[in-house]
Amino acid sequence: MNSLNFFNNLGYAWPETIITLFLAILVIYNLVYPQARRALGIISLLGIALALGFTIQQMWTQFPTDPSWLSGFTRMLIPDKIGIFFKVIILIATAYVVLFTEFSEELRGTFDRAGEYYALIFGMLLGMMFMISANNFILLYVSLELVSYSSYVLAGFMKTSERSSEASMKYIIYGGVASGIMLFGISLMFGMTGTFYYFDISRLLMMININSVLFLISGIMIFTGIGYKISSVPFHFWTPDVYEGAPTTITAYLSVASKAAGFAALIHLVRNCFVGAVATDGYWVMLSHFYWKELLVYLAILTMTVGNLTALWQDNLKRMLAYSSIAHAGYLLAAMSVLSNQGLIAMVVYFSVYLLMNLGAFFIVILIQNKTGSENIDDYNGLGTRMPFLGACLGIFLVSLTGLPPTAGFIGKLYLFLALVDAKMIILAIIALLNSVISLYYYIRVLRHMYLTKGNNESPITPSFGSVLIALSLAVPVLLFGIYFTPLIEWAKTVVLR
Amino acid sequence: MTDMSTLSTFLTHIGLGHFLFISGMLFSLGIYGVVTRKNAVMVLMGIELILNSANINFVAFARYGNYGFHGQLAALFVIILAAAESAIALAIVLNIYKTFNNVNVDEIDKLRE
Amino acid sequence: MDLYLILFYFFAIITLVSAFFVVTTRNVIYAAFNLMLTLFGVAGFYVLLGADFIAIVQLIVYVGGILILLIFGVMLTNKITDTDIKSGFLNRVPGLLIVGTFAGILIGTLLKSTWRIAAPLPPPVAGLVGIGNLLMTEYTLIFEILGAVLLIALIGAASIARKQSN
Amino acid sequence: MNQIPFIPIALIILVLPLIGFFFTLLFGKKIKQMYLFETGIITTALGLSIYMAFMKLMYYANEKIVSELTWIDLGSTKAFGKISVDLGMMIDNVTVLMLFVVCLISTLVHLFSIEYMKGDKRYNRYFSYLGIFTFSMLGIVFTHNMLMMYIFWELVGLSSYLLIGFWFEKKSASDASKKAFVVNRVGDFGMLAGILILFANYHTFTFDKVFAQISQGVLPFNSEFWLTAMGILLFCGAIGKSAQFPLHVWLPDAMEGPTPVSALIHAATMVAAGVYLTVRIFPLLTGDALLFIATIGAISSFIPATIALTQNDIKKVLAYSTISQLGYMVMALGVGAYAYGFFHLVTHAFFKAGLFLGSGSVIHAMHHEQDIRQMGGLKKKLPITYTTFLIFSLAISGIPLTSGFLSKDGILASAYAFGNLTGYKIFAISGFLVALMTAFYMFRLLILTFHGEPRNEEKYHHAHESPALMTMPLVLLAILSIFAFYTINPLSAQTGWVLKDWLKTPASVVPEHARYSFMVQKHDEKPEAAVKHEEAVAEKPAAESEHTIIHSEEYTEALHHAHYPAMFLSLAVAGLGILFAFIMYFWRKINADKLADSVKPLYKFSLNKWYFDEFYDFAFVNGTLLLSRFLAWFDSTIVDGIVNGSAVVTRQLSKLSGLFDTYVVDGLVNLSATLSGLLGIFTRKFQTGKVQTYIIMVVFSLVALLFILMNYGI
Amino acid sequence: MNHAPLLSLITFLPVIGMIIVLLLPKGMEKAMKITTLTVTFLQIVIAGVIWSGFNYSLGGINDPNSFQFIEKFRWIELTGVAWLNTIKIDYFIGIDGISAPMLMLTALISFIAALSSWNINKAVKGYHAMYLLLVTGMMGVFVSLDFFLFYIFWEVMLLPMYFLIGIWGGPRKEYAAIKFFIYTLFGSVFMLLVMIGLYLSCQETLAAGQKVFTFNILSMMDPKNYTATGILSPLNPHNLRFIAYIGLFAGFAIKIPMFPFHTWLPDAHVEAPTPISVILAGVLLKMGTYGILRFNYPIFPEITRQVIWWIAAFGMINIIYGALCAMAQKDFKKLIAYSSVSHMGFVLLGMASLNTIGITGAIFQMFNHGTITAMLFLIVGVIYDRAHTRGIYEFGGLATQMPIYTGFVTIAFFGAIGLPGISGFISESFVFLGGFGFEPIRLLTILSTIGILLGAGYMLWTLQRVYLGPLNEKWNQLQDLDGREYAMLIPLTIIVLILGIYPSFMLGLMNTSVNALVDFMAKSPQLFSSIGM
Repeated sequence: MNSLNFFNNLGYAWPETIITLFLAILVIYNLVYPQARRALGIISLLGIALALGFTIQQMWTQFPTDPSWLSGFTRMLIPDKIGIFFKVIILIATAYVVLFTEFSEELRGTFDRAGEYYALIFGMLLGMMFMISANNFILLYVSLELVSYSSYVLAGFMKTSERSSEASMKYIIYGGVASGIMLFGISLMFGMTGTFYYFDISRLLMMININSVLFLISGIMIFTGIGYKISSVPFHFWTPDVYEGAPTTITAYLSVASKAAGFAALIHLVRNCFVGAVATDGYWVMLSHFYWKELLVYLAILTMTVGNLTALWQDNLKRMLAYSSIAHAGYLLAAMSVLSNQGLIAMVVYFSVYLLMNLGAFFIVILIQNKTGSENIDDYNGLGTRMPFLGACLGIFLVSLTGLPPTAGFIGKLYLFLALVDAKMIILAIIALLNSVISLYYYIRVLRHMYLTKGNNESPITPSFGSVLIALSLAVPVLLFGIYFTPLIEWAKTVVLR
Repeated sequence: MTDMSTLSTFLTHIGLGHFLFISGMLFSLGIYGVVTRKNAVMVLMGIELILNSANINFVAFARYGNYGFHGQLAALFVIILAAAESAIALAIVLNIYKTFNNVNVDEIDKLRE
Repeated sequence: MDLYLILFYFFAIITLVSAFFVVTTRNVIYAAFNLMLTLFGVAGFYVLLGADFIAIVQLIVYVGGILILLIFGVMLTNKITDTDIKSGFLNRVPGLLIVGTFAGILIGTLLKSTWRIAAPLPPPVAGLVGIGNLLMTEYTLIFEILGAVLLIALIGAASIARKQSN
Repeated sequence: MNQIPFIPIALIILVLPLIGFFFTLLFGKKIKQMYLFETGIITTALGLSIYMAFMKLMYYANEKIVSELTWIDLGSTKAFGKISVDLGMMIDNVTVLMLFVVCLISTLVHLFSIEYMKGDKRYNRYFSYLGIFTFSMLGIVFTHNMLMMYIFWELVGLSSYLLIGFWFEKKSASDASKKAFVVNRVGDFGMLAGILILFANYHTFTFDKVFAQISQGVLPFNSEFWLTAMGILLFCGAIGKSAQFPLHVWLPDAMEGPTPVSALIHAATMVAAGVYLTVRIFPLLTGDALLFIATIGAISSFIPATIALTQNDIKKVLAYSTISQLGYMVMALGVGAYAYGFFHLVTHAFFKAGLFLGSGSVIHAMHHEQDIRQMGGLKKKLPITYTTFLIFSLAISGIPLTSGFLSKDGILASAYAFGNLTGYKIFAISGFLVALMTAFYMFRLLILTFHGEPRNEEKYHHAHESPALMTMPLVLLAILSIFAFYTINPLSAQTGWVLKDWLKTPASVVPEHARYSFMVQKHDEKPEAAVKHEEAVAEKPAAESEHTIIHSEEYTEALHHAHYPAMFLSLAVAGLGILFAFIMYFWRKINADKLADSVKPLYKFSLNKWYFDEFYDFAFVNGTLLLSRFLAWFDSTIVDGIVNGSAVVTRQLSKLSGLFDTYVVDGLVNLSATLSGLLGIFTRKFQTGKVQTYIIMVVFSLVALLFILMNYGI
Repeated sequence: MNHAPLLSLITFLPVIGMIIVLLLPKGMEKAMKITTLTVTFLQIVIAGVIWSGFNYSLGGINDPNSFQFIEKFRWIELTGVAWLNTIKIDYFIGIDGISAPMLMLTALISFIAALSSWNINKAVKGYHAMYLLLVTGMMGVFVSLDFFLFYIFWEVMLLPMYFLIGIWGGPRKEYAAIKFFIYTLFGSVFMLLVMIGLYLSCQETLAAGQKVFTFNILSMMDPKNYTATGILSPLNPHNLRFIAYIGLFAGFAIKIPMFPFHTWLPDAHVEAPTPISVILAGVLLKMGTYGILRFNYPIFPEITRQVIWWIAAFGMINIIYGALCAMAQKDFKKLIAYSSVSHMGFVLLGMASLNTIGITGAIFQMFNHGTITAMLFLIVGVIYDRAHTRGIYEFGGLATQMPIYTGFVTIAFFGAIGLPGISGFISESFVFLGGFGFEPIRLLTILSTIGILLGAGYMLWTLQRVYLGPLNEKWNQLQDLDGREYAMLIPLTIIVLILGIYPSFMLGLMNTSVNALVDFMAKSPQLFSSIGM
């Protein structure tokens, strides 16, 4: 391999390269100017913007359709558009989280470590980028660990806070075991196939018969790692605790970005390892070595139901949003379980929407937390009248999370159900629908506390201009896509078409 | 007699199965350790056992399946990752000790339903 | 071949017994030392499997690095005056039940399965060159990422462990 | 054809009271004299109606003037054809007679009320109510179809509601008005069912069109049973409105309204509407239906008569007497004496209105004292009232030279003849018994009120004859209770113009074998009337030619034979009744109280009105209320509960954990909520906060998932 | 489209109003109220223009050419690929004789309720914004001819309603609001599923000959448009049309509300502020029955045939059950709420008759219930405003104190009883006539007529307890109606009376469509059921 080839191959990983570069820049800059916190944010945004640019540029790059033709390290990457989509999602989420950090009061105590904060975010970002495009189990594992390590630290970033420290400890123990199980699964997979590459495994699966029980065990163990990232029941246990304890910005980040990376990894794993071909009607012809459909259907039902039911009982808004994010993972799994391009479209649409509404909800939670110092739902009493604009925004986000028109959340649900009904998975569709009814309880409960209950304090709260701008930038698309969703779907279509 | 002979054959002819047995045991012991130990550091030890068991697998599969050096490389990476993880984990445990004054995992359950 | 057999059982006993003590002993320091033995045993297996390089890395990184780290951890999280550093157990029964079931299934399946085993088992190859080649070509990316991982681990661990500046 | 614009005049007559109502209602508060406007309007209507009745009866006695317009056009569909709802007016002899009665009595009551109601705080409102009542009543009179009949039927119900409850501050009055409306609704319920059958089968409401179809053999649901049922159901309306057994209970209570109102609607017009309805639907009634009607009529005439014997409230006596007389009319129709039934309606309207107005005069004089035990000797104080009251009493008792004799005798004769023809003699027997009782209680009333010594000196002292505006209607009605207005022969109405020329029994349209046998016309005989008016008939469509024929020869014969026995018998019983009354109350040869004591159970039974109210209260009112309370409880507890998840479980749970309670209040309220709440509690349990537990569960899930997936085959 | 976009205007005018209200600074409460009033008044004007331009001879139902004031343009257009359906969603609105009366009703009731909102002084801005949004939702539901659009409008109403009850309601407002929300949402999720199922089963042919899946409900009424394999396609022998029918029906039934889904209604009514009760009873409940007529009937005619007895049976249960429950109430508003349950039963019964007269009666009853019950709620509002209690037994003899008010009460009450001369009579008797004319539900119709008896019972009893009898001295300072209340009650009274005397005003509007529907329902079940076999 000559160096020219290396740089040629780097073309597949420009965004990642840029992120690595900016990671280094951040670290160095912080060493040189330890006090310049604002600048770090700006540098981060710059880096993200650049990476985003390159990522979007990749949309128009022609990649070889069969990754096994690639040479060098690029063999480990799947340069497909679905991956690009998830990268875009992650980059946007990162940008927002960087912005949110500016508004977070609770992170104020850690501003002396802002350099580390941004560096860790970039590390996580880098990990997720590779996790998304991983075409190799080792890469998957390594990048997953990179994401995990960064997020362990970020979750415990407010180290003087008990909650944050505890979250971080639980996270690392849980994550360590989950990734350990995954690693063991990978090792079994390696033992059966002799390779780490998805496409090699796929090719092998088409030819040879593999002991199924072992294959099942291996598959489930590998899924454990991914399931833990996307917080699918029964691998979700860390989610509420960590979400509650972690700084809210990081919670938002985990709930969107790391979930996106997990789902992208899942999609790539399934699509590149276990799909024989795509039928003309969009359904995937599965290589019958692993019961993906059954597994995903069961887990989808479990995930959304457990998420929603438990969310009913939460008084802490962050914790409630944690369960809500579990429930949404359930919907996404349901879309995944269709195992078709339609399902993929539904996932893409849903995730685009989920990005907006979930980030939005967390942003408002952050802003409210700044004022009241609490995420407890009782402290939301009467906030709707005290801060009408932000209250309305939170209302929009929550309604969207419920999936009611005319918000984008409805479009996400619509496409999900379109895929499910098209696949004649009516029972799952009904369960999902009932779940969305249940979810109304706890989403509306927030609004109830904000608007229907009288608070002790009546003094109005005026949000800063910046926060209004950010909230608007999330709320307006949520409404807009709810009414006119052509661009959303067009994008999803481009993304899913290989 | 066949049972005895298969068993003795098994015992005397070291093959992949032996290593897999060791790794399976290590894995299970690791998880058992994680699950049962109070002390956070000992929980981490359990995790190390899990990682080691996987590593044995990698190397053993590569050797018996003649898969080249991929297995060894994987083991190498895992060792490196384990080192990094331990560093972070210990930092976190130290922090826990600072805030909670103990490192008993079961007592750190403020975040719960 | 006999030596191989003896060595295997030697390492196997060391590994499993010490691993057993790691998870059962009350004393944290004992556990740490038993872990060392386990890791040592595992390194022995690597040698038996012809992976010398990995065995050495195991010894250097694990025994020399991680274990020391863990012992530091033990020391730093216990009051120095405590002579016997003990730690209790929990979840023993459910842990035993579930992990036992799981182990049974796992090991049973592992042993029962037919694996792809190269028909004439080729002799072990000294690995350093091969590993190095692969590392620099196919696995460059992972190599690079590992760099980032280490950087992140460094930053992260430092960020958490260092003293609050103000 | 008609030189006289009957329809426009009828429309004007119909609308006038409505105008009166609106204006009086709207401006009554501001302009004190609105009652005069209203009275003027009614008087105008009376004038017009007299003109119309005269012209119709004199010159067009055998014509039927019909005018209709499409009210609602529902277009047509392939499956059901064209559907439209017509409104229309029909003017025949019955119409104009009824019109005259209604307008006259309404006018008289207006006049009477001017004095009687003087000083009431809602004086003008009262008159406006009279206006809407008159309007509704006229609507019934003019209608040519069942729907309009029902519409005005309900409006009459409304106006009676308003009038009975006019003094709504009195609880008894508002109770009575509600009772009247609701009990009437019970009857209407049957009537509505009848209408439904009618419309479902004939797709029209118009009487003539329905009759035409029935006479062509179109039966409801192709069954005579349903024809009978339809007739009976339609008649249910009459049971309600005419206060027939078993729905008669509202009428005595309705006496809570002002007395002129009782005279107007509860004696002469509204209650007669039921009879009028029966008259209108007479052609479609089968023999069985008629028998049913006759039975209802007989019972309704008998029971109230027994009750009236013992009542002490002057108006109550009259009320029961009214029911009894209405029962007579209904019975008359039931036994096929169409003409007599209607004739009795007319005569009864006059003398009963008179009686009520007379009692109003008494009550007015006695300062709203209604108990006859407090009266006595009023003859001297109220001479005009007394005289007219006496005439009315004679009339209702059926003493010759009065109108009452003519009609009542006719009915009794018909019943007698009916008994001879069919064997159902019970109607005649009951009729004569009632005649006996009627004479008795009327004279008991008369004697106790006007004769003897005053029993309440103070009230007696203040009593004085009513002003002219009140006595004038009495006199007028008394005059109208004289035979001369109906016939020249005081002993037989048959020869009178009313029966001979004006009231013709319409031919039944039901299949012949479903009629009373005596109503079947032998085919070889040409009906007398038909021959007589061949010219007029010839111009009409064939279906209508049968419309004015009388009974068969056989019946005419029987009636003829029954006439004299019945007459003598009725005279005898009336005389006997009067005699008894005089013996007991005038000469006091028999102590009424002692007699009552000797038959105490019977007396009590009668005094307490056969316990109908108690029974209904117990069985229906309370039953319904209980049911409704039960259902409300059911609704709030069970239905809600089932939907909300078992209420008990909810409550127990809320006790168990105060947490749950807050959530129940918080809005986890229905089944899904409770269930999901419970499940939520369950799923929460896993989130222990201990990371090692989580890991155990993860490992467990791994095993579980493995087994689940292994189920799909290895 | 060569006419002014009147329907869009009438639908989205309130949104404009809402924006104005939101932009108005705090403290200009009066201006907000005036904005709402103006907007709703303009809606009445537009409704009048629509009425004047309405062609009575066009039937609508399943024929796109005979709908009126159609506005149709592509809203969402997504070209598909082999495995991805081309999605074309139209902004397709139009009215026929079934929606036109509802449109008029909505315009009218919105205005009346806006008037009634005048004395709401808490968080005026939010109230009026929500109110106007609600009005848009209601209008939209009645004009949509595209299922997707319909669904969006349907759901858009939920949130404003939740807040309107929840913020401005009575003591248990939160409970009532969430109950309303959950019930309705529960119903509508099934509707969503059926919508998707229909979408994936039904194709329309574009001008270019291309076949695309469609949300167009008119296309769904033609069995020829269904694909062979769609789960809701009659061509598919294993279709789920029956289950889908039930699901869709349940969604609408909750809104009606049909027994046993009715329990949200009393709570919602009791807790809601007067104008919202008026809207709720006046318009919202109609959406359920309207939906059944617009969707269940023509899209699933063969199943409608199968279940028609059940619809009638539930209608009967509603009538009787509602009436009996009403009788037991001690809360005035709850009584009227239950009377609504009873009256909506008439609509169900009438619809089940499948003949002109019955369906006419049903639609007319929808309109009449809207006006009469609105009056009733306003009436309760009047005394509640004054006395701050609604306990029936706490009043008595108000007629002495407030005679004019009692006059209106009498009209409204007798209207509710179905007294001739008031519009309710026509519709109720048409329902009975229609129901009785249809053999399978004849007995049910007869049983239902008990309802008029019970209706008279509880209404008159209430009239007596509250208004008649001796005056309860506690209330001897109550004032009679003021100008605003006149302005609310008089128009309704006039409409109720005019329609009682000359119903053809309204019946003419709907007649052609009703006949078209009846004809459609007569012939299409065979088409739908025979095609698959």
